[in-house]
Amino acid sequence: MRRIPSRRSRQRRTARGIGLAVMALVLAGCSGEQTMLDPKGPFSQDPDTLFKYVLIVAAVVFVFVQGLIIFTSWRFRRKDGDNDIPEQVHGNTALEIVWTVIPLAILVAIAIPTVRQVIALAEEPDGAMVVEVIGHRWWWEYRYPDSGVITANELVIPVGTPIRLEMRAEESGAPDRGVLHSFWVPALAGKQDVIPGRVSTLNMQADEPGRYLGQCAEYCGLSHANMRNRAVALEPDDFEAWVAAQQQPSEVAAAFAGLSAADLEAEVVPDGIDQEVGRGYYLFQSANCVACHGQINAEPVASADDFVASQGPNLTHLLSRREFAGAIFDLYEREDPDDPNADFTDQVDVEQLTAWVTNAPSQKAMTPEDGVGMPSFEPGTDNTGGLAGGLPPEDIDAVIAYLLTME
Amino acid sequence: MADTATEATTDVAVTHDDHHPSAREYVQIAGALFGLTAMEFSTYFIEFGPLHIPLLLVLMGIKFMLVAGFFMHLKFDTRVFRQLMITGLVGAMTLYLAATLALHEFPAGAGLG
Amino acid sequence: MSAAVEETSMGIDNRKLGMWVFLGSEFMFFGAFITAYLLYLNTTAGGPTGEIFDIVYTSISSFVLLMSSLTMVLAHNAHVHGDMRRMRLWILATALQGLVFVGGQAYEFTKFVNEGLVPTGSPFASAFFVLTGFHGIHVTVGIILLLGLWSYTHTGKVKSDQPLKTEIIGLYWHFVDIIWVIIFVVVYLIPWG
Amino acid sequence: MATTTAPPQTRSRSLLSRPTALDGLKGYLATTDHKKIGIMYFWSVLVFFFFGGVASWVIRAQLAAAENTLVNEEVYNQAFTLHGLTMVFLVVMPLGAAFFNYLIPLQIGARDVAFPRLNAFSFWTFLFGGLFLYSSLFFQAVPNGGWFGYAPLSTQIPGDNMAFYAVGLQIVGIASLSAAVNFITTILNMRAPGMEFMRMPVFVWMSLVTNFLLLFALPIIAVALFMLNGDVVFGTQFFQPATGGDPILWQHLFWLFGHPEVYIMILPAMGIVSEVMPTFSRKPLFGYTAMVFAGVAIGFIGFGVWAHHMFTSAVGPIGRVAFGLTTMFIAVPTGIKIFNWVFTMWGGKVRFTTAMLFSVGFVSMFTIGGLSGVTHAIVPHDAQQTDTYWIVAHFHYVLFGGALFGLVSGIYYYFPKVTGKLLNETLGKWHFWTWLIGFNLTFGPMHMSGLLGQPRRTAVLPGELGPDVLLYNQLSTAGVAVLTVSALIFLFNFITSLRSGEASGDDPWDARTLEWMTPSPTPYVNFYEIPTVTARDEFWERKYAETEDGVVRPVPMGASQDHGEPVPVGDTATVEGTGNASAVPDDIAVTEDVALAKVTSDDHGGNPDAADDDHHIHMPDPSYWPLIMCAGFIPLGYGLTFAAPTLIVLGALWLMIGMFGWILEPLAEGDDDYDPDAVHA
Repeated sequence: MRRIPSRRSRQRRTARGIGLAVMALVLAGCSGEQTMLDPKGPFSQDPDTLFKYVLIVAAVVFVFVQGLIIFTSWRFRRKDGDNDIPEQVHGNTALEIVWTVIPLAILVAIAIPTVRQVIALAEEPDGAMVVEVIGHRWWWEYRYPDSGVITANELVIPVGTPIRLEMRAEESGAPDRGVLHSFWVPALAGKQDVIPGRVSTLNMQADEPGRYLGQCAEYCGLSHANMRNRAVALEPDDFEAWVAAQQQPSEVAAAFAGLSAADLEAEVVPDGIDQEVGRGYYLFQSANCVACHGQINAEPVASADDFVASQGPNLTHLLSRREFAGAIFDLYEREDPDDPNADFTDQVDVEQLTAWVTNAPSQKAMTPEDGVGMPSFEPGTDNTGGLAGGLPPEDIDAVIAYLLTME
Repeated sequence: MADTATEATTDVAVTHDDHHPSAREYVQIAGALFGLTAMEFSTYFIEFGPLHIPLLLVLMGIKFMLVAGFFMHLKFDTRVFRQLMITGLVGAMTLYLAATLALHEFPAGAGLG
Repeated sequence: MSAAVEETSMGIDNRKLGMWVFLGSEFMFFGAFITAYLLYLNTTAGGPTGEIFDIVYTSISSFVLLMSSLTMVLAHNAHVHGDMRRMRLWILATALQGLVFVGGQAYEFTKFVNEGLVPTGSPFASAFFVLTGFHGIHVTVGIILLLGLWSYTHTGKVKSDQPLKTEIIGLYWHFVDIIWVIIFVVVYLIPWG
Repeated sequence: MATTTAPPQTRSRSLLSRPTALDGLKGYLATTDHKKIGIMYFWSVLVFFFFGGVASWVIRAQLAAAENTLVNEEVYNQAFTLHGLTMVFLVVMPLGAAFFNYLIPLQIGARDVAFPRLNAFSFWTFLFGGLFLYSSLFFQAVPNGGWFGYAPLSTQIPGDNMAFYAVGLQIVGIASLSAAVNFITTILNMRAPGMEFMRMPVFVWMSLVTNFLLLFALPIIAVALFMLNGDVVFGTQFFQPATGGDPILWQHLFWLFGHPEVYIMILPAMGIVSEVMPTFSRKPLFGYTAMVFAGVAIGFIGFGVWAHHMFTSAVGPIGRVAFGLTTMFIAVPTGIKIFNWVFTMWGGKVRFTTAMLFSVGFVSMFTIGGLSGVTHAIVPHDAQQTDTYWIVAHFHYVLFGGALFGLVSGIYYYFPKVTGKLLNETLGKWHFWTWLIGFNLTFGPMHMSGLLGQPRRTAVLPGELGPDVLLYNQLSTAGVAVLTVSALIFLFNFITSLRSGEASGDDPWDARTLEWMTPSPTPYVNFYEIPTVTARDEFWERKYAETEDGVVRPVPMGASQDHGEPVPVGDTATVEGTGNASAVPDDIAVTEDVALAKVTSDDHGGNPDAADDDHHIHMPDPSYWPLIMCAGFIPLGYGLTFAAPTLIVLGALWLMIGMFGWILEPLAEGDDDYDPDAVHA
């Protein structure tokens, strides 16, 4: 991860920003956390190389044409009192052929590598790991068919392995609903739209570990701006460990799974489980959280057969993620609260999580009344799409306590 | 709508031919159209194998040309009208065919990398 | 009329040229609907397919529309010869055939809806109704034009030496007919399934 | 603005009493005069431009800070949708139409367009369509699905927002289509004697290409909008994946129209620049033939690149290659044009009036837009660029730096033609430089914020994009402030010059083409006598001749025998300080009285039916019917938006009655004629 730029370099950049006319020349030195100019894998590297090569050609053409315009304007300006009529030139065939053929030659030179690359990139890379990507309004879901893991917002991938994303759009669990989105992590690959009713694919690969920023890039309605995503590239060993952890069930949910139907009816809390957490468990069922988020895994998962259809993000390993709600809120506090790109501490931002669970539409623009997004559970607000009357604060706290067990 | 009076003279050769077909010829064309429609209709009952669709399209094309050429006087009128019609027709067919092909090319395996 | 024609740059009446320009663009219009229909041939969402079409019935109404082109051109022919009585007769005959066609289409639509092919049912149904429906609207506009033309021959607004007016309306009418020639084959006759 | 003369005698024989006023409000409401219609287009554009500007302020104010909460997502989404719709459909396109209206008849030597009442119909339909779209404000249903209205989102947004979009654009589209039929017919069929195709001014050529693009592109969007209207309001299934509908069909139809639309916006500006540059360089346009064919080529190729808007949505590898190549090669004709403009100046005596500055600015800025455009054709990298601010920067360099600069150049250039007064040059230069700086400050940094990963259409600037991106956004916002000041300078200049501008004389720029042969402001009849054209730059050829030793000199007064009868001498308007008045030979400047006297004595009207008591120049009479008929679109529009059959029937009947009233009314009193084309408009 890159650090915040120093004060000095920031000033230098300010000065650069003013020299806009020569913008093309300053490309090389600009930074941003979501930049497309700093590729970190082969599928972003090749297009980038081609683009920068074209940019140089464009810069030459730019300087030539603008120079010609300025020179011509200056050289042939009419001086005061000069009322002569210049020679009435109507054209020059040789010149016109020149400025038809030269651009044509330049374009052919650009076209050849472009065509080659288009064809090369369309092929499925060897030994690719498949991940299913599902665009919802307004968050991303990822499913790993090889291991049965489901996660959200943060796409976790191993370094050095080509990833084949098979992408689609869903809404309310229906594969043919939903709207267009576009999955984009600029450091790793270009973007590709997800289209309801179709499966589109995208190749990506990270060559070094890191947390790469991305964002939905196809307008998808109200909260399009709040649909961000991250790609987390881990060393292969770390990735194996991550998968193994994700396959495990929630300990609390597993404990409740051992209860008899009668005990569940009586809302018994198993031994070793905090009473507040237990209350949260039952509220999670009764307040209908499960209707959207699906059941918390009580059994280990191993393959695509274990996928649970759900309308909202699967929460079994919520705390393994660093951000939530379309990656617009930090689940963990940052070392520097003022820097949105600072490293994370291991302190959960309970306040933010509570605010979200209490009244999500007040935190992020959503329309639960139309079945899109999470409803408000705050009493006295519009609870359409959720639980009539909402949940009192102490119940919310219990649900939070339960959520905080989902490591 | 009559134009405002200009003193324009003709700078494009007038090819307008006032000799339209006679009523008799129109009826003959209509007879041909009748026959063609009857043939089209018959394809509903007779199977022509792999030639079935091409045959229908050819019949359609002939009918099209008869109506456009004789009833709309394209055969006798100035070239501009023919050009307008052909531009519209060919343009529409090319563009929509290209769009259809593009639509069908995509379904799978087309990632950008 | 002729005086004005000879003054134009191309020696054509503005109105006739304008009509042709407009018809050129109409190909793009119907082309898009036909493309959508062909794209959605098989997306019937479990509803009725093209099997529902009654070819015999549609063939008859198609034939009526085709023959209306004959009466239209005969009306123009009569007008050219200054025979306003015949011209009126043929115009009425054309309008009548148009009405038969539109009436037939209305009946066909009703029948289809009763059999479960509704515009909101599937992309196939939407495309079918919108394509043929817009054609029907074009025919209806044509009928209004014809009836207008017919009534103006009585008021003196259309004179016996102005066959161009009949010709221009005729162009529109024949164009609508031509589109149906295509629709009849592409939508009804070709067994796409 | 334009003064008018000689109201025709009227004898009412229609349902309504025929309007006779040529001036005042009534004169405008009932006008069929292409010049007045052009002026009304212009004023409508100014009003819509203001609203489009307000929308852009909402966008820029929101993005001036990271994670800003100044406006909420809903308002922002409405703002960028409305901004796009307004600028494309209610500003740049109709501003082009304003110039088409005013200039095409003048430049080809005609007295009006082919169908004057259809022309009025086009304007009123456009205006009502724009007002209809904006009426969504009162229903709190401003379109919020983007100007591109991608299905299925546009069909799923709750409320009537996207119904207003579908119906509003449909109405505006009808206006443009009827105008296209009109202008094509006019250009093909109403040229003055001797005005062969290859003698037409380049603006007329570009107008012809533009209107053909409109003619063939608008039906496509009409179909798409009917389908969308059906899906949004009436429950049809065209774009509904749930029943097998294909959202990509919408994209193809939209961009089949949408890409030619780009050229529809830019070509009129290219035409204007091709008029301005030769005039102020005192040289003919360099490579006229190449310019014309490049324009036609752009028109053709412009229809073959649409899928480059969809590289990341659903285009397979073959499509990517094919559309990538066409996208690249459309740069060739564009490049030809740019070099031809520069070489028009080369070797000339370039006078930098404000109009010329804007034209040079056009060439310069458009070049930048063209270069960034080529990068989109690198398909693999387009997957990075698309839907980022890199694209926003690109198309603003094309449509603002290109189209708008060219059109503003036209405003400065033709203001004297329309009003007989000059726009203040000092203020004009202030306007130009602030405009240029503000423009580059606004859209230049967007290249950078785009490359640094800022996506389009996001209501919130994510904080995590970093301080550089924020800085570039703040620069953009500052740029809009500069542009606002610049626009105010222009408005002040425009209004004060309109009221008390310096008199321009008939030919303040020493221009080259026919329109400047008429007095300024243009009289009601345009040409007292229709000129016979013998050369490409007809007016210039009449003013100047080349001597045997190759020196070009003004033709002495009354010596232009080669070009028809010398016109009687009137009083020559001489303007101090504009430089060229002395070059205007006296025989060109004609006073109205002399000309009218001449016309009366010698009937050039050519229409045998023309009323004898008139002065034999036969002009279309004003009519209320276009206005009355167009009003029918309002109930029809709301009916289609709110699914109200009563309103739909009412609107359809209204249109039909309007049509019949129109038909019953003769084009001009004494001219018993009838107008079928209006029927299909």
